[in-house]
Order: sequence, then C-alpha cells, then structure tokens
Amino acid sequence: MTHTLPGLLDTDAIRKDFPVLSRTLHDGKPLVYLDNAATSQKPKQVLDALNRYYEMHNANVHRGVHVLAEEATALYEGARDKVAEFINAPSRDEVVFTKNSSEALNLVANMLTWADEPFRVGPGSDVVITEMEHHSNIVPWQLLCQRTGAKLKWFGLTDDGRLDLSNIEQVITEETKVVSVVHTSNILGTVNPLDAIVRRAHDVGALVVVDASQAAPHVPLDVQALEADFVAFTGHKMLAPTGIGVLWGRLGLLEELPPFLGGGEMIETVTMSASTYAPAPHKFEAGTPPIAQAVGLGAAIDYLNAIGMDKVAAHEHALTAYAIDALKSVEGLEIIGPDTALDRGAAISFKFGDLHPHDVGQVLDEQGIAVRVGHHCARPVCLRYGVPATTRASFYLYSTPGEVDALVAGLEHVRGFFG
Amino acid sequence: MTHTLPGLLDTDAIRKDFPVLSRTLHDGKPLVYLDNAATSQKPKQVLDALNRYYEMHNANVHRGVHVLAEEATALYEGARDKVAEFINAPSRDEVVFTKNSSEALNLVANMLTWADEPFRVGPGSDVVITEMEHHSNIVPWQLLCQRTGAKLKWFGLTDDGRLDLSNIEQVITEETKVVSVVHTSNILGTVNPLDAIVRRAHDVGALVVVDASQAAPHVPLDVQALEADFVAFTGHKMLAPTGIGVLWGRLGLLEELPPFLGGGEMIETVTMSASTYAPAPHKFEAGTPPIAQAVGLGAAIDYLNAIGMDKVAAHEHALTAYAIDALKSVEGLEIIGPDTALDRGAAISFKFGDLHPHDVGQVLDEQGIAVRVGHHCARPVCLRYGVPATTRASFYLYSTPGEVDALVAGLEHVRGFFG
Amino acid sequence: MGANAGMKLDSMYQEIILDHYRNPHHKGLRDPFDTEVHHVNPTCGDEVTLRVKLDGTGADAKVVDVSYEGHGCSISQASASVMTDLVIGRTVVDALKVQEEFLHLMQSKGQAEPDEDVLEDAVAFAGVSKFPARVKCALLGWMAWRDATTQVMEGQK
Amino acid sequence: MGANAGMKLDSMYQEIILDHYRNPHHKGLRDPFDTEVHHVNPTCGDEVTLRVKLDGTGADAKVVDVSYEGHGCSISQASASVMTDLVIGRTVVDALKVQEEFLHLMQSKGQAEPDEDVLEDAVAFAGVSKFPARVKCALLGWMAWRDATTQVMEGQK
Ligand SMILES: Cc1ncc(COP(=O)(O)O)c(C=O)c1O
Ligand SMILES: Cc1ncc(COP(=O)(O)O)c(C=O)c1O
Repeated sequence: MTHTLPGLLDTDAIRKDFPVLSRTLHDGKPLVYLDNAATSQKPKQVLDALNRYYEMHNANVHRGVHVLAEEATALYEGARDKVAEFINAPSRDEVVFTKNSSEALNLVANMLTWADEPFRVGPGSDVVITEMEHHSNIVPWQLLCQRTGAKLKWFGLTDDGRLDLSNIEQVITEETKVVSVVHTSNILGTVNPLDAIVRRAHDVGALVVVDASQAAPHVPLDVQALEADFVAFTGHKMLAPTGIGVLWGRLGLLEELPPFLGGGEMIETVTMSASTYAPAPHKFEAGTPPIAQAVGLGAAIDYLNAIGMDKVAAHEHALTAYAIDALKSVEGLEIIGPDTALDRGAAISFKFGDLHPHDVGQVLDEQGIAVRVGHHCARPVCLRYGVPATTRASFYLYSTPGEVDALVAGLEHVRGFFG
Repeated sequence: MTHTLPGLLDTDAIRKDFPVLSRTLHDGKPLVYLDNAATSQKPKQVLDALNRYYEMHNANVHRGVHVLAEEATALYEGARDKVAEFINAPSRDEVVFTKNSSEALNLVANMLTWADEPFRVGPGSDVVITEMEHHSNIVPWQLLCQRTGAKLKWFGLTDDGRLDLSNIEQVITEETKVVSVVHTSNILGTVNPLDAIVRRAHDVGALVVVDASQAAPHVPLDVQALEADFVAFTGHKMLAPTGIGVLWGRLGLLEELPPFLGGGEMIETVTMSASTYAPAPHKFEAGTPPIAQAVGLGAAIDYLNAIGMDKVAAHEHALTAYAIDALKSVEGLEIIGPDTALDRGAAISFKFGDLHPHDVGQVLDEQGIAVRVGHHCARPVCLRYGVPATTRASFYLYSTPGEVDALVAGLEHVRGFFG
Repeated sequence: MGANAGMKLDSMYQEIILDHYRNPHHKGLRDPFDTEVHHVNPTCGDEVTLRVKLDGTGADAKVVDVSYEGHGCSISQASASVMTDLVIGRTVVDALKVQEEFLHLMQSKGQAEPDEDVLEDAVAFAGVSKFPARVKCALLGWMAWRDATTQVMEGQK
Repeated sequence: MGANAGMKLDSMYQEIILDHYRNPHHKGLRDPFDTEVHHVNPTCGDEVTLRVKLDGTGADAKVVDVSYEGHGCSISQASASVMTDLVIGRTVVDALKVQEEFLHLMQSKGQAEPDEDVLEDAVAFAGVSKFPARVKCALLGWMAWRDATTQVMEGQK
C-alpha cells in the first residue's frame, strides 16, 4: 500500500488549516471525516473572513452612505466578482446569491411557473430530469408540473450507475421546455455526459439547468464551456459557510424571466398598486442577503484558487481510484455506482453484505470514522438498485489515503462486530 | 442634558461585547452606529458560537449517525427550541427557519398562492396590507394578487404617522383572505394596534400575518398574546448572523397549507412520479438549512435573554424619548412619524430643512456617525409624506444618550457645511 | 462482539438486540389479519409493513397476532421482533401500556430507569435512547403496531 | 478596507458643486421639446424628469435645449446643472463624447485624471468617484439626457 499516489496534495499542510480535523472522538480516536458530499469542513481562512466581517465591517448592504455600509457592500459585491471569475461567468450580473442549491433550483422552477412565452410551461409541455437527481432537483420540478399541468419525464440509469441516454430522442423532444440534470451524482459519484444532453436540449429549444452542487467544490467549473442556461451550487460543500448558494443564469434569461421572492433590494420602484424590478442579479435577491456568508464564500474561493481547482480534482481522482481498489478488496462489499475512477467524483456508495448502512455507520462512528448512511436525498436511486439505503464515503482536498485505509480497517471491524 | 435616564442599561459593559463598536473612522473618530433598524451589530458571544460550531461540530444536520452530525443536529434543533421559547410559541414545530424576514413573508404568500379551500385566494378575494409596510411585505402580496387575480387593499396613514383604521370595516371585509401588517414600522417607528386588526380579521375569517422584523429585536414578543396566524422576523437585526430568519405559524395551518421550496429535508418519501412531505417545520426547510446561522441566532437569543427583553425595551424607550426631545430642538428638523415615544420603536426618521438626506448622511458619516438615508424600503411612506427620502437614526441596546448628543451636534455641523 | 468496541456502542448493541436481529420473532406477513399498515422512517429509508389481528372489541379486545415484513437496521428489526413478543397475547389495553412505557424509555435520552417487569427484553433498548438518530429506528415497528391497532379499534366503533 | 477612511469630505463637495447645487443652471421644464424622460435612482429615490430639444438630424443634430425638474441630493442636482452647461449648444456627437468622458471619470474610483478641456466644471466630480454610493447620483441627469437624446435620434430614422 503506497501513500504517495501521484497527484496528491500536501494534505499535512492543508489539514492544519481545518481546526475540526484535529478533533478526537470516543476516547481519543482521531476524526476521520468522510462525509464531504454532505458538507465540507471550513478552513480558518474562511472563519477569519467571517470574524473580520462581523468585527470590522458589518452593515446592511446597498443604499448606505456610511463607511460600514460601503465596506459591507464592497465585500458582498466583491464576493460576487470572485464567484463570477471562479465559474468563468461572462458577467458578474449573472451571479445570483441564494441560501443554498435547493433555493437556486427552486428559483428556476418558480420563474418558469410564472413565465410567459416562449418559456411558458403548461399542459402539453415536458420537463425532463434524471433518476439520479438529488431530491432538491426532483421535488421542485414535480411541484412545477403539478401546478402547471406539464409532464415530468426522466432518464433512467444503467446497471453500472450511468445515465441511460439510449432513448435521448424520445425523452427530450419538441415538447420539452426544460431539462435539469445533475453534473455529478452525490450518491453514485457519476459524472454525467452533459454535452450530449445540452446539445439535444438546445436543438429542441429547451432550457438546461445543471445541478453542480457536487461539481463546483471538486473540479474546475466553466459555465461558458458547459453551455447550460442555469447552474446551481452551494457554499457549504465547498469550504464556505452554511446559508449561501449560487444560481448562475444567462443574463438574457434573468432579464426576461419573472422574479421569485419579492421585497427589499429587488425592486426598482414601488407604489402600493404596482412595482418594477431591479436588473439582475438584484431582481432575485429579495431582502437582506446572506452578506457574511457571501464574504465567506469569497474567502473559500480564494482558498481553493490558491491551491488550484485542477490540483484539487487531481487529488480527489487519485484518492478515489485508490479507495475504489481498496474497497473492492473488502469481502462482501459492493459499490453502488461506477466502480472505476473514470468520469467519477469522490463520493462512493456501497452495500456491505447484509448489514444495514445504519449499523455500518454506527460502528464506524465508534472508531471515529464519519460516513453518511441513508438514501442521501436520492431515494429513487436506492429504489433503482434495490437497496433501502447505502453507506457513503466521500472525500475532499484534505482527505488522505490513510483515511481510506482507516475506512477499510473500520469495515473489517464492523464485520467482526456483527459476525 | 442628563445621561442617566431612568431605565437605561449598563451600556459601558454591553458595548465591550461588540468589537465593531470600538472602531474608529476618518482619522480617529469613534463610530456612532445609529443604523440599527437596517442591521444590528454582533456581540462576541455570537461570534464565539459560530466559531465553536465550525471548529468543533460542523456537519450536515439530520440523517447522520456520526458524532458531528448528531452534535450539529442537536445544536440546530436546540436553536429552534430557543426561538420557540423566546416568542412563547405553543410548539417548537411551529418555528420555521428561513434566510430572512423577506423569505418568511414570501413563504406565506406562496403557500396561499397554491392553497386549497378554505384558504384559496383568487378573483373575488382581497389581500389587505398597509401603506407603512416594508417592500418585503408589499411586493409578495402584489405578486400573489397578480398571479391569483385577488385584489390588494391597504390601510392609509394619518398625518402623524399612525395607521388610519377609521375605515377598518370597509378595508377588512368578508372577501378578505389575509391581512399582513407590520408590528413596528422601520421608517416611521410606529407600533401598530394589532389587537383591533387581528380581531376584525378573525371575525371575517381572514388569516393575519405580522411582520415583526422591527419588534423581535426590541420588545418581548409573545405570539400567543398576539393571536396572529403567522409572524415573521429576521436574525441579523437581533444580534444574530446574516442569513437566518424565522417564520412562526400555527401548527394546523403549517400542516394544511402546501409546501414552498421543494427538496432534501422537506420530504417524507420520494419517487420519480410523486412525493409526500415531512411534517412541519421540516416541510418548509428544503435543502441544507442555515445551520451555523441558526446556532448564532440561538446565541443571540441567549444574550438578549440574559439582559431581559423588558429591559431592552425600557432602555430603548428612554433613549427614544430623549432623542425625540433632542431632535425637536434642532432648527429645521421635522420628524416623519410619531413625535412622541408613545407606541413607538427606536427608529426616528426626519427631514432636515431643504437638505437632501444623502447629503445629510454623507456629512454625518464624515464625523463617524452612521445613519441610513433613502426610502428605507418603504417608498409608499415617502410618497405619503411628500418626501423623496428621509434620514433615519435608529437605536439598540448598546446605544447611548451620548450618541444622541453626537447626532445633534453632527446635524449642526451639517447645517454649517451646506450653509 | 468485537473486542475494541467502546462502552457507548455496547450500550446500544446489547446481545439481546443482536439476537433478535439475527433471529427475529414472528417475522413474515400472515393471514388472517384485520388491517395492514406501511410505515417509513424518512430520515433513513427504513420501512415496515405490519398486520394485526385482534379478537373481541373495546376493553376486551386481545392481540391475537402481529406479523410484519420490512427492511431496516438491526435496531429497527430487533425492536419489531421484541415488540411482537410483548404484545401478542395481551389485551389491547395492556399492550398499549407497554407501548407507552417503551416510548417513554426511548425519549429519555438515557435517563429513564426501565421497568423490566413491563418491558422484559425491551429494556435492552435503554442504551439506544442515548443516540438521537437511532431512536426513530427503535420506534418504527411500535408506531406501526399502534397505528394499525388504533385503526382496527376505530373501525369497530 | 476603509475605502474613504480619512478622505476629506471636501474632495466630494467641491465649491463648484455646491455653487451649482445652490444655483442650478437651466432648471425647470421648458417648451418646446422633442421628448421627455423620467429617471429614478432606486437605491436613494432621486428622480429627474428631463426634456431635450434637438435641431437637425444625424451627424448634424445639435442640442438646442435641455430642461429638467427633479429632486435629489446636491450631487445629483449639481451634476444635472453642470451637464446642461456642457451639452447645450453642442452637436449631439460632441455632447455624447463629453458624456462618455464623464461616465469614464465616475467609474474610475478616483483613479482617472479628468480632462479639464472636455469636462470643464464637471472635473469637480472627480472626488465623487471615490464614493461608490454616490456615483449613481452624479450620473442620474447624464443618463437621463443620454436616454432622451437617443430616443429622439432613433425616432428620426
Ligand atoms: C419592517 C421590516 N420588514 C421586513 C424587513 C426585511 O427583513 P430582511 O431584509 O431581513 O428580509 C425589514 C428589514 O429590512 C423590516 O424593517
Ligand atoms: C447533487 C446535489 N444537489 C443538490 C443538493 C442540495 O444542496 P443544499 O442542501 O445545499 O441545498 C445537494 C446536497 O445536499 C447535492 O448533493
């Protein structure tokens, strides 16, 4: 077993930035945090940015002429610039701050609920998703369809955990108004071939929404190269605070589509009988935004940029390959999802003999190993593969081969415990 | 001029808890922060709670069996308990976390957009608000009315900045489905007689929504005594982080009304073709919630409770009375809103001669005094009183009579500057 | 059981629990039955389908059979097994008392002293009450039984 | 941070600005006019109603009159006044060049060296560009003029 895989980051140095990673549990066992697909830990650089914001600059943003208000506004809008650059957005005005990915996806579904032609969704129009979506990319579209009379269709999955695009011409048709698809599955780890989907969707005039919640933290994300119309992601999975998410959308669409939440900041002028709306992105940011959280996201992006997203991706790729090999060697373990590191993210779900994931997770926890168990907000995937739940280990830039080894040893212990 | 008004808190001690309050601006001028109606500053106890959360316990909440997930869940749900107790909610399940007040108000408007009988809003039904609402309690209802065909009605204002309820029987009628009204105006400072409105609304079977954004931070708030059906407020105005708000709603209503955002956490069970929803409050909390921010709100509530909300209210009342007297003595200054401290919060808007508020605010800023200028997201109030904008000073538990004096001196300087 | 397991884990995975998990009692769906319910634990995907057969009505009603099928963790499976032992053969009134005692125990966060005379094997679940994420697992079968029984009793009125 | 910490307020409120504020030029709405526009600054409530009267078409078009009414802060009022001095009597082509120069200055965050030959009194606004919240005030009248002029020119095509 070698721990000097090619492409690994200097995790000794990186881990020092993350206070929680030196925590011990259960009588001194070091924390082995393998629940990164659920949420990431935060480096002290991000916490410092939050503290600095609150201790020095805190004020409500926009419309203030005093120093704190100007500073807070500059910091908040500066975070927007950082996000725009991070995802290579053509314009900073295309970056809308939300509270999480779920709000970002609901925002799109709600805009379309009230959209006029040519975007109107109603009886006779289709909405297309996939069977591997997170609930946050399923339920908003179910609600949209229930409320407008549109029909929900979806791509199924192959036995090896990939999208089944064999019937793409039948699934995405002239009736399709919007296709919403996950970039990287949080349960299977699959990275989807978005090109083919975007091309087909745009051929029939459908909008494309990409759920990049598991991509933005892990790989370079270029919204121009993606060619989608909307891209959603969430701060807490990419070193940033909870309470902040992003919707990127094409400016023309953000201008043309109706607003979502109404209130302060999103208006141009208000009378009792009618209002007009501010231009994007403010049109979609009603009320006091998550100011400190956006600043924290900016700091997280600085941290990721300093390392380099290509390097982060290489690290995780090497670690995932190592982990897949190691897990395959565990007797009775069956990976649910692609069982090679090709076109694959760093979340690995598995079945472990007849043991229920709850029991696996509980006994791993006793050894300090934090994995997630359950349906991972992707219950249709569990139904598809005939499992009630899975155990999922997921890695990030601070994860190490040693932690993979600890997981493998932990699983052997689990087997012994229930054996 | 006495600085030992009866009822004042020990602000020397309190101010030590707020790092930003010792900041100096513009070559050493101490910050005089009088923009509390826009957002409050944060005590170190709240920042400590945030740091502790991120450095020790950070994980995604619910459905985790590992220690961090259990701790994060306990902290997050513990914050819900604190909020419930703070507002005397009959049940913790009535406390829904949102990102701010605006989302909370939009949540209610959206539930009603899709509600079935007896809550259905449509052609022939009325929605009632007032002319002193914040844009966040106007625009959601305008959208609701546009989208359902209901009619928007509102209470006007008297010359001295109060609600004109003389025609309450004509405004709230059998057609009225919902009445949404601000507890305390952020621009006028007016505290509204909610009793009369709630009584009339319930007599005709209408729901009552109270925008308590400017009440929860400043006075004891008892949702049972209010007898409203929904109450919204926002963390950042009450010492808590940005990115967290609260909607309190009666449990029966939260159960019966449809969901708002769809996604992870808010479901019971999901298949591709249909989903069922979790019970309240989770039904309304799609996606990863603002976990750290809820924990921070809990710490803010602990801080406020340690002082006592009745004491906070008494402090601000004394200070407001002092400030009104002091401001009235300034030549050319005209208060927009009630000009006594009776039934009044600690936000004071005024006109200062012919000077535009922007200019007033800018020159005050040069002296380290932070006030807000503009329409304060309540443009109809400005229209009503024939001013393009106002200058607003607003106080909180750390504000002092000395700061009021500084404001008065600052205004004299402004006069000289443009004289 | 593994040699290195900490105290806390042993307090959840009592030998009695693991025994019931490995060899569940009364498992499998049987006829005849009065009603069948399906319960789900949304936070983990555990599911149970459960049937009850009562005899008599009102205060005299007796639990004649409880049968179930489902998938879930050791805690939920063992708890359902223990539950059937405790309620089958009892009057509904008595069985509901046991259910309430068990509910009380599970909500106690490890603080309650379980009454072994009432709960028998179910006292082994005391340790589970210290693990908030697992309490719902332990309650799944019991809640399904209670729901099914209530439905039958209501139907008799 | 502290973009304007220690900065002299005087750099914003130049005497020239205060003079134009106290005695605005060309204020009041006048006839004849080709078009009238109404612009609002949503972040502060400043409003301006502005009329333009052109003479000639295309490259020959000349700005014959600009009149306006509105309420706003000293910066927005003074800026509108200075603007009328600079554009009235010029060809549209030349006036648009001045407008662009002014826009460039205002977006410079205090970094640009204003060209006094082109901007005349408007150089006094250089200091305003250091106050992000006030830049929109300084631009309000200019943007309204540009909009109105563009409308007239489009209408002539
Ligand atoms: C009375 C009132 N309502 C609603 C709001 C909106 O609060 P938030 O901006 O936190 O959504 C505010 C604050 O801006 C307010 O003062
Ligand atoms: C693929 C995917 N989509 C959407 C989400 C929802 O993100 P959030 O919970 O931050 O809204 C998640 C994370 O839970 C995810 O993994």
